[in-house]
Amino acid sequence: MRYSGFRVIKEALTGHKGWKPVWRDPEPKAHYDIVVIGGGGHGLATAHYLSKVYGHRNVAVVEKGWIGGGNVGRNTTIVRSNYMLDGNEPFYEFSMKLWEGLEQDLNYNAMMSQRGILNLFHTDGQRDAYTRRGNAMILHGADAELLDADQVRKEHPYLNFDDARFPIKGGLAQRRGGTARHDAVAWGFARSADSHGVDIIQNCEVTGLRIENGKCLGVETSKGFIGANKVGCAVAGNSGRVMNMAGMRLPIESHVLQAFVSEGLKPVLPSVITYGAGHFYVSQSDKGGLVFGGDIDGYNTYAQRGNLPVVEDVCEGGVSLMPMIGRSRLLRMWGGVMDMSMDGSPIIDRTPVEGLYFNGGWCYGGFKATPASGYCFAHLLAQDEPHSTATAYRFDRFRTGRMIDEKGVGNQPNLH
Amino acid sequence: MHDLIAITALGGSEPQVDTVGGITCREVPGVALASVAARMGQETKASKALAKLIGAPAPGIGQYAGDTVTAFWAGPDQWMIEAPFDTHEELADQVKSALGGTASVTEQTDGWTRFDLNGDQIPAVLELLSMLDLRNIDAGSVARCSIHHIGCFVLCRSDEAFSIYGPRSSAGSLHHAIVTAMRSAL
Amino acid sequence: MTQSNRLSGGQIDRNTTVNFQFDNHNYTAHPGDTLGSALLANDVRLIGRSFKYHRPRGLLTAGSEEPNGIVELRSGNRQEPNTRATTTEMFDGLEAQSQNRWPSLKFDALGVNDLFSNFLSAGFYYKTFMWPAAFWEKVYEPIIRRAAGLGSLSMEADPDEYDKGFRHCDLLIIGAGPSGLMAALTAGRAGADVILADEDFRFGGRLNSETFSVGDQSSSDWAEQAVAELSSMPNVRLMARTTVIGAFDHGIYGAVERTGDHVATLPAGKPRQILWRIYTKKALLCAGSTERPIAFENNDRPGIMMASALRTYANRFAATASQRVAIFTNNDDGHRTAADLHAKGVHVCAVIDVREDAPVNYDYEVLSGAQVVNTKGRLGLTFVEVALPDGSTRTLECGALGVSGGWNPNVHLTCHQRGRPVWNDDLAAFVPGPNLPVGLTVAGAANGVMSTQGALQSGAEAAAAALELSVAQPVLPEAEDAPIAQKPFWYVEGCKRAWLDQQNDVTVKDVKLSYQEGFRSVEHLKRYTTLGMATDQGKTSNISALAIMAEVAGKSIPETGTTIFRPPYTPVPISTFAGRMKGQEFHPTRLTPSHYWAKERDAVFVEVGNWLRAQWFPLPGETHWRESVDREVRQTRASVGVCDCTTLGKIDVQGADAADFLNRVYANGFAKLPVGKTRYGLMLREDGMVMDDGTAARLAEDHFVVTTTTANAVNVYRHMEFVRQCLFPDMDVQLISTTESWAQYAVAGPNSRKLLQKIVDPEFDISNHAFPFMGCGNITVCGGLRARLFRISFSGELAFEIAVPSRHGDALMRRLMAEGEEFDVVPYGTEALGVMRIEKGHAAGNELNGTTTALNLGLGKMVSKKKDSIGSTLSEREALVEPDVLRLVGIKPVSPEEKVTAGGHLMNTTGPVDAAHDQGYVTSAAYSPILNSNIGLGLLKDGANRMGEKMRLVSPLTDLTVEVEIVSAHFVDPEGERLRA
Amino acid sequence: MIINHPLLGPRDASEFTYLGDASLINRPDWQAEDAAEAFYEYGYLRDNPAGEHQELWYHEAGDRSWLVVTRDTTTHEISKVELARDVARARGRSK
Repeated sequence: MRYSGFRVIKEALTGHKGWKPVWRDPEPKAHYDIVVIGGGGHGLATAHYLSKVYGHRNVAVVEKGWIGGGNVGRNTTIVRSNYMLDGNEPFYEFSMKLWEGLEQDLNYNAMMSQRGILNLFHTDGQRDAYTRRGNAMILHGADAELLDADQVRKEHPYLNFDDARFPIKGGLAQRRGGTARHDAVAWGFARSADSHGVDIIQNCEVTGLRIENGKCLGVETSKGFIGANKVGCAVAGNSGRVMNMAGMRLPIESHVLQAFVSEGLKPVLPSVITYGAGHFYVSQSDKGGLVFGGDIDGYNTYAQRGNLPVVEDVCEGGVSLMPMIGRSRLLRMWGGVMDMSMDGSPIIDRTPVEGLYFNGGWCYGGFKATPASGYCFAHLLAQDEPHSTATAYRFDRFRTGRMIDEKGVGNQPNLH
Repeated sequence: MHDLIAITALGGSEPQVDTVGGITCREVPGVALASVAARMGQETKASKALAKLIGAPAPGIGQYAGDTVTAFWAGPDQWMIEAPFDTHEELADQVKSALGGTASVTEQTDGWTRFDLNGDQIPAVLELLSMLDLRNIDAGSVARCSIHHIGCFVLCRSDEAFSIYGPRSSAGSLHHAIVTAMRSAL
Repeated sequence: MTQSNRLSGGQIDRNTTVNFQFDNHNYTAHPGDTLGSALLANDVRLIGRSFKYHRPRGLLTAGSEEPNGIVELRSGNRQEPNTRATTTEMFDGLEAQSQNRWPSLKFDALGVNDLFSNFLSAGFYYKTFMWPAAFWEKVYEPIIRRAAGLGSLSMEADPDEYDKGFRHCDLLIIGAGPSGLMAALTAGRAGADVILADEDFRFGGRLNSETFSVGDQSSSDWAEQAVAELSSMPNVRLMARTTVIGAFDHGIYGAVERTGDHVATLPAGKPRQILWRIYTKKALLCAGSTERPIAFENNDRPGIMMASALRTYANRFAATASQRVAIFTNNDDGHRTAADLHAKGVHVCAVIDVREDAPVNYDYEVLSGAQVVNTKGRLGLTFVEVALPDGSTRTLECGALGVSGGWNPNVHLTCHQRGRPVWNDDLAAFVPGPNLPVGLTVAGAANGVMSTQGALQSGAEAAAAALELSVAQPVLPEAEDAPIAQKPFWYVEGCKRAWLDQQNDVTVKDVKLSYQEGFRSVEHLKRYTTLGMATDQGKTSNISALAIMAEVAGKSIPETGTTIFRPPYTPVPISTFAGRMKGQEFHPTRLTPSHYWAKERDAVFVEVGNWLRAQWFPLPGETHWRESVDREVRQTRASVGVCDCTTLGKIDVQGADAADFLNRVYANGFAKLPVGKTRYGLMLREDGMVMDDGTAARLAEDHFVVTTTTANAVNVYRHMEFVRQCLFPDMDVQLISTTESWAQYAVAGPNSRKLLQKIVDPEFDISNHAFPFMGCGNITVCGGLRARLFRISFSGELAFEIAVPSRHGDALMRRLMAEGEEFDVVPYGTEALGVMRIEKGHAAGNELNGTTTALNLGLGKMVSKKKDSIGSTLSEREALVEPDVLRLVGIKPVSPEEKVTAGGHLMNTTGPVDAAHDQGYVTSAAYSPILNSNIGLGLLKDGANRMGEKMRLVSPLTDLTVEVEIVSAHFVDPEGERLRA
Repeated sequence: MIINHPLLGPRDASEFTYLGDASLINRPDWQAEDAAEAFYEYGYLRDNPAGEHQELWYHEAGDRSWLVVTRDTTTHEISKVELARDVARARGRSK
């Protein structure tokens, strides 16, 4: 069923009787060409591109709960491609381009809103690092703009220019950055994959990987064994749990990132803003809520909840940067489990087990990567070689010393 | 005698005094400090020598002891020694000779600033500043804690007298936090 | 204005009258009122507009679960959007405005949305606005954004202060209704350390809203007496106006105390709110229950309220929404409201009870087996249409309709650690599940004990159990103990536009559509329809919607799912979480020993971590910072300059194994460093990247003083403690920071020795022979002040660092300036320091960026292969030692006046300019007044072998392309003759 | 969270700085045949269990002790807290 304004009007006039389920609810088949573990953004995007671009229709996505219920449904919805390093920037720029055409590709309005993102800096050292980053972005074909303090003030007069402990010296803007409606991204990919024949199987928890003679034959699930020629794992914070079923230890720790939303407000923030002197980033949703977050809690956890010190830390940053939000109220807080990698960058790679593929280590940057992650993982699953923009996302980079460490904090995941 | 005039941590030539309600907060520059950390394997000897120096058994976890020269617990087999500055400007040397080779001694006098709180509702102020369980703090106890992100020692001299040690460079911020809390609570 | 809907009695202070404004109209009220009760008393039912359809909205409830009655409170920079009128305590001079309407509350232009509601069904926006693609951002989204949102911010800084505090207790009791009060009495009498917190300004919970008795007193009198007894106990702390917002790990609860929201103006220094972190051994949730509605057609008009809210307004606040009310109920509790209103003289048109066997009361008419099927009234309820069991309908004229669909226990805090409530068939409601936060138990209505007597008993028992009290059960007062009869009745058959989430405009129809489109789990339902996402977080709507979804799906409610709640229990101002840490107090400020002196000299300061350092010292007449910095550099290199470098971390390392220890933490060797000497030290992370650099001075065989960079002082100390305690636990080594103890100044320049000789006491020989480059020692200055002297240089000049106890730092700086006059001494700041280190080719923060190895920085030879040190093994990985790895180089523009941009990238002189041809980047840049040229440091592929090569420095970001030459990073005195002079 | 410090008793976790898996105590022998591989695994691979996890916390705003905390990563329940130095010695580390 194609969605359009016309269709909405027609249904409205005929009692909305024609709307069909956005995806089917099939029972699993005994065997698929490819099984993707994880019905989150990345898993569903993988299914979409596998079916639409690479022509694989005999594909299943297995999800232990309801699709879109993991990190894709609990993030701060930011889309950007403002990376510095060669290993990252082409991939994220590829993702950005996919975002820009996503609604037409999916025939689903994911409300991609290129309202811009502004990373503020407060020291000369930060300015130099952002300059390097902005130049790298432009050299990779992305857009970037360096603003001085006056330009920032002109665009964002409500920021603290009066009694800031760490005065704003400028910012790096990416005008094409912005936000998207996170749930809709998951549903849009699911709807498209489903329409191309992919079976989306909810409430189907993977309990084991059947591996014989070094080859993965399929997945044991709460709905029985499902055979597969290839199995792709895209389970974000649960990467450690699932890959442990294959006996693998990963360069990944699971951590919780909290996020927050305020009560609805009339428009206040025109773009996404990140604070360079505290842990705070924020945007305003179309509904009017300020959607904001900061640092991870910092300890290994699989519990989807955090603690007060980080809530306070984030709000301290927020009120320091934009004191006018102080009287708005924090409405809801939640936590998502992040697969924090050892260099802050992801992995899309084969594993030592034949037929088993891995996509993870997204840290807290997985949302913006969703389309490209799906595309590149689909490419790897379909063609057994990395997509040209994801060649650096290999497991062995840590053994060989080819880390992709944007922040330069080394092998301590909670610092990325 | 040298002729370099000292200033207090708050930058004055005289210590600052603030009174709000029934509590006085007093900047105390007249204190000398030295740290003691027992050498490996010398822990017993060091604590005995320390006892001799302060005239009381070396204080245990979360405690302080002594009279003119006092010691408070700072970590496993580590203490901070405090004494009047006027008589003990060379405190580190004095402690070093008292402890001999049993401990590493480091001058700490100017690493810290001290504020003394005197009055009758100090817990109402401290509960806005630190997460210490004030029910467990009585005369003779000492605890390290964070006050507005500043690492401090809090010493309870009596129900109505507390000392707060904070890093000297942050004296202004610490003082602001204390006096603000006094205005809020009292 | 008269308070035409004011009733008799109530817990308000009629002796005092206060004035308030709503939408610029003046009204009167009494202390003890809320804004909500005062508006009702003044016959104001229309208070706001809904989110999507802009439907008229009035109060639904009398508590914090309120979805509809939200206003902009106060004005100017204290404007506070989305404030619940139902919990806003009245004060004289209160001002409130309705919100989300234009041009006025009564005539809201966007009310037109309601006419098109059929086109704006759940999720309609996902299906449209896609064509043309460019229109989303430019046309559709701005319209949606302006229409959406609720209240507005003033866009000015919040002027109020907020505090944070910490309390500890044996037992935290959350909620001071019957169970909470009884629990507190039980625990308090047993001597336990108790905190009793309630969000209301008056303790008692529903006891204040009821007319029945407890013991031989009215319920509210009993509550008052209990509070009086508790107040007399020193071991009990009563926290009114305090909402416990969340249950966090290990018995820590967050609570927000509203200390200043009920007064017109805060006294100076007093906080508006306090965020308490309460550390508990045990906690007891006595949060009561919330009445749930019944969905029926057009059930959202102002005047349609929860029946219990009508009762609260009548009994506690002596106010009614109308003089003519009807009640729609499926249970006995609805009849209580009718009886109480009737007793207060309000005309009860009828009680419409869905039960065939409804109790019949002779005081008013009861329509058994009847249902409300529609309502009328554009801006407020005027008529209710009732379907009678015989199929006929009847229209009742009334201004208020109380709705009661039963009660839901307030399980919210039991879910905060992801515990799931469980369905209780007897109650037809969710009750707390088995996975409660550790240490939390639940009593009273929150635990499904719905009678007053039961609540009192359950509170007493739960408190005794939590504290393991072996005391005899307290004698409980006699109270109402009506049996619970809750038969679910969620919605009236056939209704469509029957509101569930009244704020976000989610109707029964939307839930059905959600099911039809496959959004069938609770999580999908909420996300697709936005149900429960409004400021009330679905306190009155989630369960009903779930029940309807279950019915549509043909499943039981527990099969369909549960919904869990997240913190905070009610919304909290962001300022409250920030407390005092904002503005200048966001982080503590660290001042250097020479700060006050530098301020007198009009220094410009810069934030370096939490430190403030002098960046440069402008002289009168200097109009540009470069003039000052160039002068400071020139004068230092020509004669002598002084810079406060106290901020560098200093760590005292002592012990028999101190040298061995440093051998492990530094990549280069320290075992053989003689006493009285200093050595540059390079510290790696275990992954082989450079972590920090600094110096270590050996003051004795077993005593070193280590310096770190300012930025890494804390990290290095922590790392060294890790190495000491976790890796080499038997090493005899002790560490302590001495950063703050010593005021340390760099004295640099050819005349530095001469200057120092004027203050160093004569018995100390600091001549080149006696005190050579890298020498160190304890000395005295100015007639006996103990000091430390290090002959180290960051500038490349003959230089020393001198340290004295911090309290004398101010005086020492003044002395150096005075004594240096004859040498034209200059104080220099971090900017000149930076210029000189770039001239000298010293790597600093921009080069030690966490991704550089010793090899990258030209320090590869320092990594000793003969010993075990942190990071040495992993620094050898193949990609880190490839021949063309980045190497530190100097960069000089071919035309000296051309700018060098830090962050610019290096490209070959010919060929494309793109990422694929990137050769490296500029890390640091400065203007060198010595070379009269812009210069830079950079990291360049195979840089060591490219000296003299011409390259293009490109910075498309700043629109710059410059031809540069690759040179040695050591621009000044490459042989190091000066520093050895 | 609250960490029951073996010396100081219950202290708020916000006084501590977290490092990670307590396997970081088991630093490999730099002279071993397989030192490169061993250091790679030591530095980069983690068990990351959903359940009991031994981990290193540093009492930064307290007595500067490194602790080994045994904590369940699914519930945050802490079952054991030890001084890291004792654990390191028990694992055979010395000088």
